[in-house]
Amino acid sequence: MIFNFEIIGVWVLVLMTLCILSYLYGDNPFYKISEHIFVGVSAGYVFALVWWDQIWPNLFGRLFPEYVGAGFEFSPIYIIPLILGIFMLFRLIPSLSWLARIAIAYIVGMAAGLKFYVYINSNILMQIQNSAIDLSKSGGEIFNHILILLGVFSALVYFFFSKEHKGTVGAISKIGIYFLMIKFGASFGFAVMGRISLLIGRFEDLISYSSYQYNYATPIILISMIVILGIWSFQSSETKK
Amino acid sequence: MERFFTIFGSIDRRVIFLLIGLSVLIPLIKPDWVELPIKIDNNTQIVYDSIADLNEGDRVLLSFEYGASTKPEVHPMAVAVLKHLFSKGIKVYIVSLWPEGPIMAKLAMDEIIASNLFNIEDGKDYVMFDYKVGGSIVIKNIADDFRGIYKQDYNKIPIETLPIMQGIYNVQDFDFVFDFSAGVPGNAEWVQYACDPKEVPLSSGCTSIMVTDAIPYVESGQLRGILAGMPGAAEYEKMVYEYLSNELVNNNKYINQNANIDKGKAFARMSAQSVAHLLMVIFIILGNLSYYYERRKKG
Amino acid sequence: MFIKRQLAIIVMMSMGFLALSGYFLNFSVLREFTDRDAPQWYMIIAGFAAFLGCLNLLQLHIQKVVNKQKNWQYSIFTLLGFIIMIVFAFVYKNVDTPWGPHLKDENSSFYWMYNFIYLPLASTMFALLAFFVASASYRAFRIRNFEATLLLISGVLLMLGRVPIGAIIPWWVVVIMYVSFLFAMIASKIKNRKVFFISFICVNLLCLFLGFQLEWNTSTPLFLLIPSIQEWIMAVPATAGSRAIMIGIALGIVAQSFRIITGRERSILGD
Amino acid sequence: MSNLKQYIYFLIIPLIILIIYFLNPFDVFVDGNQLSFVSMLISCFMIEYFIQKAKSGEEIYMRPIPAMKAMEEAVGRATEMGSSVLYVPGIQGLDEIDTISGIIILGHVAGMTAEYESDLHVPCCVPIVMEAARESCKEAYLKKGRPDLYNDRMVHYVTDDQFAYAAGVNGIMLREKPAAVFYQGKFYAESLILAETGNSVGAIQVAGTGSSSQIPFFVTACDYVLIGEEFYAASAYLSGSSEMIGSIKGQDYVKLLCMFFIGIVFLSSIFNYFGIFVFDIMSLFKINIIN
Repeated sequence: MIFNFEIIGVWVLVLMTLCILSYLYGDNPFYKISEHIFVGVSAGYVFALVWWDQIWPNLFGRLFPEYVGAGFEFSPIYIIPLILGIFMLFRLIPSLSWLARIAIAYIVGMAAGLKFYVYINSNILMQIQNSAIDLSKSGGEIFNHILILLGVFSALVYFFFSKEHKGTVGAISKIGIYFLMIKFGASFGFAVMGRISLLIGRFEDLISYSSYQYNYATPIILISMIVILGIWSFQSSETKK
Repeated sequence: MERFFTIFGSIDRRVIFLLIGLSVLIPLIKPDWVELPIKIDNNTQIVYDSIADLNEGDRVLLSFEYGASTKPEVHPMAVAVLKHLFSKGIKVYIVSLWPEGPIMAKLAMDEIIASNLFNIEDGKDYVMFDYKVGGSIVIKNIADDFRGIYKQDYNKIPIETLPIMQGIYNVQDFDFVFDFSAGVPGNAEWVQYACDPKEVPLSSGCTSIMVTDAIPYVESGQLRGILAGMPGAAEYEKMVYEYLSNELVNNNKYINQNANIDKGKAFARMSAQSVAHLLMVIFIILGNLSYYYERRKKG
Repeated sequence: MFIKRQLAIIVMMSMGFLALSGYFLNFSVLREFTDRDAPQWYMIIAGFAAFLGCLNLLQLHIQKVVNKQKNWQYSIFTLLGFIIMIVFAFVYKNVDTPWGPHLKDENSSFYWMYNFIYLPLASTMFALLAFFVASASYRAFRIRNFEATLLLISGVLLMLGRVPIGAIIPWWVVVIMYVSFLFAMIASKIKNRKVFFISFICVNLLCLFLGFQLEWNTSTPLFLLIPSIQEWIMAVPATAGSRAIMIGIALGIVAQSFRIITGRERSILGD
Repeated sequence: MSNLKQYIYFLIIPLIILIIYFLNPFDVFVDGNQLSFVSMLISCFMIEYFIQKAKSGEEIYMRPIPAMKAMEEAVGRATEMGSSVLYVPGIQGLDEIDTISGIIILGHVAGMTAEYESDLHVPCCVPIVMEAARESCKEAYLKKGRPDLYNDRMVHYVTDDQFAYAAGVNGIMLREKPAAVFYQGKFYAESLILAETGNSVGAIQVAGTGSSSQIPFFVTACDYVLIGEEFYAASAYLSGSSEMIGSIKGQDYVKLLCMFFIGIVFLSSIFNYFGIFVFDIMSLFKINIIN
């Protein structure tokens, strides 16, 4: 029998993993506990990261460079986000809560400005540029290229809002939907692949923790959980009756 | 027959869950029950060839953008690519744009060092940098001014004193960029902000779900091939394994002669993956048959 | 009240304009702002909002416990988890590393919580998707109409083509698949069932015979190999679809941003 | 608007801007960004032109999108069944246009729930989104004359982490059994967990997202989906104001222009190959984000 913090950790890890997996059986106390722990722990985790990785170095590191020592120089302009941030906190005082709106306005406006440019460039102009064809390639590749162009055209026609999808427009947009559907099917297939891979990763962990080295964590927890779940579902069906 | 399918149509989804679980678990416990040959995908081949074309002493920037939750898919790629690079005597520079990136990079490097395949030295053959906040902004900065953003390496050594950092000022000083990505920021950002405008060859290994979004870049040549999810990793592992075994015989000076080469993690997982996919397809077919009978019954 | 309503809209419009012009105007201060500071400021403001989030979380769950609402017992776990994380992040760190970097120190209590509680929960939740994806595809991949059929075919071919199992599917299975697909398309045109089935079998036999004549078992043409079909689907129709969606999304974002910058879309500010 | 005024606004002004831009007095403008500037200018003025046209009273046809009609239906059904409406605004921050669009649509949905007097429940993943969502809901209830029905508890924070959020929202769905669920915003892998659970509790689900890799899951598990561009246009559609609808028409014309340019690039690359003319249009479309 080995006993140290790592072993406790492994037991907790296996317990948490199996608790979440128990959801597959249905909503049950194990899942509820792990779900609630997850929400609490992750909120604390994210808050700690936000403070120590963002606000502390990036804001206070620039306003009080000597005290924080995050490698930034003093930049007084960072008073503005500090003020906007404090505005945000005024949410707690109802009479001043309208100030938070200014902080939100800053963010929304900024996002609009930045994304406008980025998307015009990366999604529109880059894709237009890519439609050029290289005729020195083989016949099959040229055919594929033309097919891609036709697909892009017809799928874009599908997105027209101010035209009724009837007649020629309707027919073309129908073809467009077919291309979109093939794309969605492909995404779906890839997603299946990815999810299975992650499950494999999880199961490998569980398998490796079922050895003597970890005091047989997986089998012991698994069996006791199945037993408790069985009793629980038996009891709850009794009470339902 | 008909009754069977109608019963199947109303099957409890927990039965499906159980079968999927078993289809993954059994091949993992008993890997030799199902063994399947691996065929190399075209895009994997392009990645392999692009790296194989690099010369000794070239510099390659690796970017780690995945975390523990997507580790099963992407991590084996990282290990295989690192092995491939080191066996060719290429200098490796590692940056991370995800908070968990450095942990993953460290794990991958530890695995390489533990395998005792190569005589590599931190700061001379490879260098690692810590995580930087900012996503695409960091990529932009790497493209313009590498030293503006990275002042010291992972071990807090100033980069001016590192021999490997000589002559590295922006992304154009690298001969190749390889990105391991599992989301945003990821390969799309590398294409948009650094490698396409600066014309540096870029390749990527990513999670399966990202592939369809990345494929337009592959088709337009902005990405040199792509390693797609765990199968991509397994294919690459296989190619690197064959290459290393071959080089070992040819007395490659970068490979330790007494080391033994392992096949890699993803390779072993492929049978579980295959069985699960097959089961899924069977479900789909059965589901459709029961749907057909159901509809016929309703008229 | 002017200041309460209009000021926010003015801030929104001018920020949008400022951020956009940073890409075009040759003022280094402005460029620096759009490139580096503006997103950084967002993070900072969002960071302050995080306080509000945490307060909200505490309030919600404490209320639940105090009022003994349904399932209140579980809220205790949320509160415990949250408080323990906060204590390990700001009060007790168990290592000599300075505050801040201690979050990533492998020996700190915070890291222990991260590694043994947070990580397994997150990755198992992620892995649960494998089961959901199975039940979703079982239910969703049904041949309701032609579009659904395309979704199904491209999904199934991808699932098979990307793993080793796809490579061992022989050419004649693929031939039968092609013929079945063709007949499924024209099924509504042929009324007589007998004719339909006989012609279906005949065409199949004919194709198989042709295959043996052309010695497809020794050199299978690419269009009869599942992995190659999968590669083609990815490279051509799926690429076309992705590209169209990409352009569409960009146009949507451009128009939305335009409406925001010109101050037409202001309902987000409660106006 | 008179014809003359139109010409001045939509031809002369952009021309003047272009001339100033290309003359580049005192080096005011960044070099190497011309293409982006021109395309930005064209799209802005094009959208603006149709907005003005719509404002001056021109009828504009808008293709009906089933998912938008379904929103009202879903809220109505939730009221009938006496259960709540759940609105999930995605998992990204407010710096994504997707989230902003999601919050705007939330405003419209909140208007519906105010009218039908059904319960609205908005769990948020990012605190700042929670604040924006509160603002938007409060205003919607005020506008419908039902501020009494609104309270801050409707909109609450769950947690920032992607999967913890998914678990939390899952729990809400399992235990509250909402009759209508909306997913509008930016989603990643959690989309399927949410949509499958919503499906299993039998809710009407209306989804909308710009994350192209998640659309297939919504398509398969939800009743109605706003795909890609439709999602961004939805907020304008729902507002019903002529200005907004005009902007969608403008967007359509920008799309047409895109298609036109795709054709031009394609043709010119063919001409280039045969040496019919040597002008390399590709060099024009070579963009430079960093410059």
